[in-house]
Amino acid sequence: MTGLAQTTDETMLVESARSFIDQAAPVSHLRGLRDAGKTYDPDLWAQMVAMGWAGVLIPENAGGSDMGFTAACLLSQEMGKTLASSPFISTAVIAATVFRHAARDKSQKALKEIASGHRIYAMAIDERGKFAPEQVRTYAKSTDKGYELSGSKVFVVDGGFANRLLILARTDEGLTLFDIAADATGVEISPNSMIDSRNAANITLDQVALKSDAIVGSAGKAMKVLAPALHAGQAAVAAEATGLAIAAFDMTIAYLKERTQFGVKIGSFQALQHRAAHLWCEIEATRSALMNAGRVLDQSPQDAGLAVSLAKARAMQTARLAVSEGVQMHGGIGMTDEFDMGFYMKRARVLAEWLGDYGYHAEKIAQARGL
Amino acid sequence: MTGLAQTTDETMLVESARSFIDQAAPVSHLRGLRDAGKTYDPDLWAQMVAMGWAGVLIPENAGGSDMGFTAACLLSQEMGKTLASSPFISTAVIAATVFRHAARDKSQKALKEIASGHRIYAMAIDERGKFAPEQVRTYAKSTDKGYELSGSKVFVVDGGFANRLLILARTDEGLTLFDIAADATGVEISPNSMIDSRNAANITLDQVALKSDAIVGSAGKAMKVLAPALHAGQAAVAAEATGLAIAAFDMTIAYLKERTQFGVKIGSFQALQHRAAHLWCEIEATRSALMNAGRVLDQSPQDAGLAVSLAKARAMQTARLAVSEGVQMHGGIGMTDEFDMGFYMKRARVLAEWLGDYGYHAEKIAQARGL
Amino acid sequence: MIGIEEPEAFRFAVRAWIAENCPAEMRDGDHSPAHICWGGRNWVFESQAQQLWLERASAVGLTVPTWPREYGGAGLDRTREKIYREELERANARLPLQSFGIWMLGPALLRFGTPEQKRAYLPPIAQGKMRWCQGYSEPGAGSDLASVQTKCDDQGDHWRVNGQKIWTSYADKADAIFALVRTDKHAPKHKGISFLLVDMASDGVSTKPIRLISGSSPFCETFFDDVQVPKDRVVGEVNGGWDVAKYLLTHEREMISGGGTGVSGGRALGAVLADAYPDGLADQTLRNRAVETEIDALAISLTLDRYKDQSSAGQGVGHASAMLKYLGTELNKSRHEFIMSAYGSNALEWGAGFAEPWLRSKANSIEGGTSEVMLSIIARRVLDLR
Amino acid sequence: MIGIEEPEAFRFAVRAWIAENCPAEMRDGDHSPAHICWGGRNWVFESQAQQLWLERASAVGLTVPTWPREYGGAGLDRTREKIYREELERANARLPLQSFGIWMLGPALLRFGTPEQKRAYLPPIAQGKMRWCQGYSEPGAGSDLASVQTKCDDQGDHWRVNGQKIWTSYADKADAIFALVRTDKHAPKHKGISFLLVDMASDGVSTKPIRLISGSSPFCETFFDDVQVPKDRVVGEVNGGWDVAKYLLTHEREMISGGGTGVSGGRALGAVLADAYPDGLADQTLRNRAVETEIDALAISLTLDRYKDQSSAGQGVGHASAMLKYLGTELNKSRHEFIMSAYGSNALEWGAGFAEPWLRSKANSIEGGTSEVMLSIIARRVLDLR
Repeated sequence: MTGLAQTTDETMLVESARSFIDQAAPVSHLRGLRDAGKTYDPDLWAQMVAMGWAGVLIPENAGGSDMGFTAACLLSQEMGKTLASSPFISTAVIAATVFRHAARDKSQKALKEIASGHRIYAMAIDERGKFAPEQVRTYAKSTDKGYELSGSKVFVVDGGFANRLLILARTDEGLTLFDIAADATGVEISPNSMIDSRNAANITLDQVALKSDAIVGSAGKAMKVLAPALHAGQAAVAAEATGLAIAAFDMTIAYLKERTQFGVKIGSFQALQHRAAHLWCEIEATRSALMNAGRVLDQSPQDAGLAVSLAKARAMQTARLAVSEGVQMHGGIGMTDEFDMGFYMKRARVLAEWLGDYGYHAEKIAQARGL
Repeated sequence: MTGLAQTTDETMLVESARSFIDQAAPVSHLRGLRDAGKTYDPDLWAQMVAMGWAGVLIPENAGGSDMGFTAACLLSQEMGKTLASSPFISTAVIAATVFRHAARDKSQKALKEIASGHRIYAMAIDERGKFAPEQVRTYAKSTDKGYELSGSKVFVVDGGFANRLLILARTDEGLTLFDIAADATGVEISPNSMIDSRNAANITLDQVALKSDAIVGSAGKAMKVLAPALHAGQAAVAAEATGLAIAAFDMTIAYLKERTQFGVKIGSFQALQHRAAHLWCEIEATRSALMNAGRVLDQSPQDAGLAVSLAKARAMQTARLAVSEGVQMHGGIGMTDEFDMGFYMKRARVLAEWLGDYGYHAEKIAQARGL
Repeated sequence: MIGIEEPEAFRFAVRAWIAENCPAEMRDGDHSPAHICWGGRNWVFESQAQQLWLERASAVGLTVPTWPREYGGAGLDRTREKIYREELERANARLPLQSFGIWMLGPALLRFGTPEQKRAYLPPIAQGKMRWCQGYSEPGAGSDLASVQTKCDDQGDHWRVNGQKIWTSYADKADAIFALVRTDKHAPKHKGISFLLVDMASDGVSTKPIRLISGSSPFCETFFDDVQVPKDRVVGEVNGGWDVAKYLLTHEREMISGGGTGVSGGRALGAVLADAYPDGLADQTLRNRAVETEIDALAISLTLDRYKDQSSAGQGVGHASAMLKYLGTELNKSRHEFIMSAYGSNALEWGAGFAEPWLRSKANSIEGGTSEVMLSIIARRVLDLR
Repeated sequence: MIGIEEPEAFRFAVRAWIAENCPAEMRDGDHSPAHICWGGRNWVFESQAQQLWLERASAVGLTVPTWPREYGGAGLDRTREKIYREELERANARLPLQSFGIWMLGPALLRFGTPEQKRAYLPPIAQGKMRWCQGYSEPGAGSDLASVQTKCDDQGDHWRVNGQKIWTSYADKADAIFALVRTDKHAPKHKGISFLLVDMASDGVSTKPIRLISGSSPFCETFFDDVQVPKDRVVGEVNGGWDVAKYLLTHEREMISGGGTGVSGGRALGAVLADAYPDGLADQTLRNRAVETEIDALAISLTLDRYKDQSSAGQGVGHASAMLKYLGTELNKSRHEFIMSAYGSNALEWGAGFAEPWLRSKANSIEGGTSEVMLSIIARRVLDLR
């Protein structure tokens, strides 16, 4: 069993990702999108696809590179450092894992088209302000020809530009996952620009007619394909937040070394030193939880629940601390839009809600630990 | 309505209490009791009785000084500063308030004997590790002659030396409060020395035969006399903890100014300065909550629930922070028994549990505030 | 008409006066910041009612109730002022006028101004005819306010000002600015500063709005390029501006901590939870955070009351303003963090009404003296640690 | 017998060896601190089994598995040492011997000692024949370890030591002490310190136990009154003792943070709640605190694992020991606070088994370098803030 230290291969992956992202998607890239009123850059995603990132979790026989969950998390972490926005998590992590767990004959095509960049998926679960898959009310009525789907979804990340949707709904058999085209009749998508300049859509489904083969996995058994995908997605979101925390922290430390006040560097103030050191410790502990989540997903995925919730809960706390210390220690300029710290704060808030907030994962941990 | 500032009369009361306690019950007094294996000094209580403190909440026609709840809290706060131990809270605050709310003909004698120091009461409610009066199981069976009481009680503060016990039990009518002699047949008292060198007894009640006039208030209506008394007691415990926090903080500040390390006063370290300043702010806010509890008890007692729980919750948090910062900032010597800080830490822990811990009162506040 | 009666008589008098004079629109309408009446040379009233209310209130001095009558106030003592505010609240009436002139410059002039300055500047503030902004901070100075770099050179018959201010709220809408400027560059940094009044219409003054992470903001950068200012525009001593600034910082702190602009106000958290979770399904983590925040909010609010009482009772309150500023602003940040969490993904869109105040709250612990500065003030001045 | 096989073969060999050599009593019995075998000249074995286990383990070097064979060790590399420890745990076997000699002095001698010193002192440690204690702290020095005042004067043919140490664990039971002493009082404070070995039986050495807030303790004050020490008892350079001390402080931190004495071990919080609330009635505040503490505990434990892995993989771990010490000890304090709260009034009596470890945990963030010192080390050495 590989330990928690980063392997040489992983370090190489991280370094190559870093140099690509620094060139193709620094923070200024997000700022440019925001200023242009956009939430998505197809060219950036095309380049990521070309680098094989869309296929990071897809078998080689379906055109993927099959690097595994730890690798996916490390990529997500690097993207988080400069807030690079792409459908990586919704498509390359969540959707790819869904289809890997579905029957091979039906999923091979989806996997190939994800790896090749032809399909972009968004996952539609939430129906209110909080993540609660088991409370989904969107209903798929049985019909002669298959199903008729009605309901509404919110916070469908990347839903504004995805060409495919994974919809969690309730059939008479129980929770069921449907794979549908975004332009299917009866689907209405209202894309929203979120505070972090990412896209999330509200979707209404009005008697959307579906054949039975739109079901991924089997009717009433959504969790069989979805649970591993949610774990993978949660780990990837935790990774993005961890990357974000690391970068916000690094910016803050650089500022403490550069900024002079009362005639000295503010980094010489002991109160700030201790807070910075505390934050560093928190980040280190969170990195451990994240690395562990990747390893468990790769090596013992059936046990991943606790490891993933731990990583997500820690990452949310740590990112929140990193951005609030970041803004506070930067003082007034940290509040200006001209400076990047605000982007980090906003992204941290969005990630905090995506796929379960701190309370959701704390509850999962409590259950797993018998509390 | 009197505001939250201390009145001139109150300041005089505080100052006279302070000078009495500094002479009669400094921390060294508690240490002396502890070293002698004792938890109670009858002479100290006799002096307090002589000063009128036993009658602080008792009408003048029953021999009391009737100074009110704010005054009682201020006295308790002063006692807390040097950890003076006495049956003040269990007898002069809780029992006196119970009897003030009971029918006058039956309670006048009890009030007189409390004010004169002849009766020392302990309140027996808890039956497990947490305060939960509504879950009491001690049962008083109806008999021809009255009642027969059986059950067991824990954490009966001052129960080791009280000559009277107020026992909360369940009758067929509901929760009922009994006033019995500590030496009644069937009552077995096991006094314990707690970590803070205060006394708390475990009590077993084995078919204790009681006449109906042992009931305080009426059968099934314990809360009518008990609720105001518990509010008063909770405020007094909060006051003791606040006094404790203030004194622990003052000791710590004095140490920061005196102690040299790395060639400078440790009070010059900015990280310690900021923590000390934060603690001071917390103490100030807690003092406000406490003063408010006293005022509401005096002026609008029917609304006291929220005010009292707020004071208790805040005081527990603040005292805990004050003693942990106190030990940490004192370094190694804070850990030695020779130094007083450990006494403060232990007392804070006992007060944290007495009459409801932080969680209990937080829940009360949540209910009062519609959360 | 007002202020000499016994308190209870005063209460009835002022209640009647409000009932008679405050237009219905100024009571029932929207009280949000967008509807504040700021006044000034170029002020455009949002309604006739707004104008009428300002005129009627200023006619009897109730725009600045505690100022002396000779300068446009009503000369109320603290007890009667409190009653007036309670009655305004009771009637759900808006304040007739709010401004930095009322909050900041007025108190400074009352304490440090010459009789001529008081006569010249106080009445236009009281009547809402002149709108002021504050010019303290400079780029690169942050908490170190005394490191003022804006130059103010004595040209014999006038001052010449060159430099730049930042965080000047509403500088683009103000008629004049009160600013800290350096009049002696050789003196120790606290000793060479003056408190100067500059008309924004002067040649060489220009402003540029600052965009914040929460969106557009009232803050501006303000530039001075060879601006000529008459010699009599210094408040307090020349090179004694730091004393004036220190005095005003205390005022500002009280304001930000909740005494003035209502930063600590806002919705009860119970209402937030009820609104976000009509079916009562908030999780325990969220509920615990709500309770913790509520406990702090109640204690801090009581502390504000206690210090007001102490102050009314003539008891010294020391550096309480630093404490209230620290506790109040940190609490406000926690409240907004909680509200964002409570509404979850419903709060993540611009315009949903959550993100902007949440992000704006992050500035509370920076503006008007950072939390770190407050803690240092307490450590040094209250606890005597050094 | 041991250590040259391939790891998997080694695992089976050591498993078999433990099965054959570790007496049943040393496996099934009580593993609490009261049953630790400390060794030393005056050691009284609690049982024949304890003695047998020590003798058998030391005969093959397994009391100090990573030390070279020539000094009484087994010469194991880290991989095999880890396997050995895993197999001990698997067999539920106690460590045959624990001591400050093993944890602290041994590593110092291996790194800084002369060949003569190694030969003289290491084997008796390995065999449990000599028990050492540590003399660093002095009254009034606290975190400022380098402010050593204990005088050590060169008398030509011997050193003469005068002064006082505090927090010397088990000094009253130890055979000898390794201490920091001042050999040059004119040098800068870090430059005049030596690392000295002193026999506790020497004339002029005396000890006095320290009572802690948690009750009696292993700590002592140790006094040196004109104690004569042979010249060859300095480890490392004369006046170079600070280097030795710094090296050892890292070891100590790792130990306190949970690497060694198991401070971070202890009962799972789920078991605590189940025990304290058999009917599941713990309130939400308590449950939330348990979860928060558990989340931190898991993350910190994984961090320990990650750093061990990184170290095994030859990756630098920098000043991780300061981080682990800080996080581990603060966590341990939180855990004990939680446990006290969970048991409520049941935990408030002496002897109930809760208060003593709770109070003792308060020292974790003080001993071996305070949390504040750890944070300063991280700020300076890792983050390069100054």
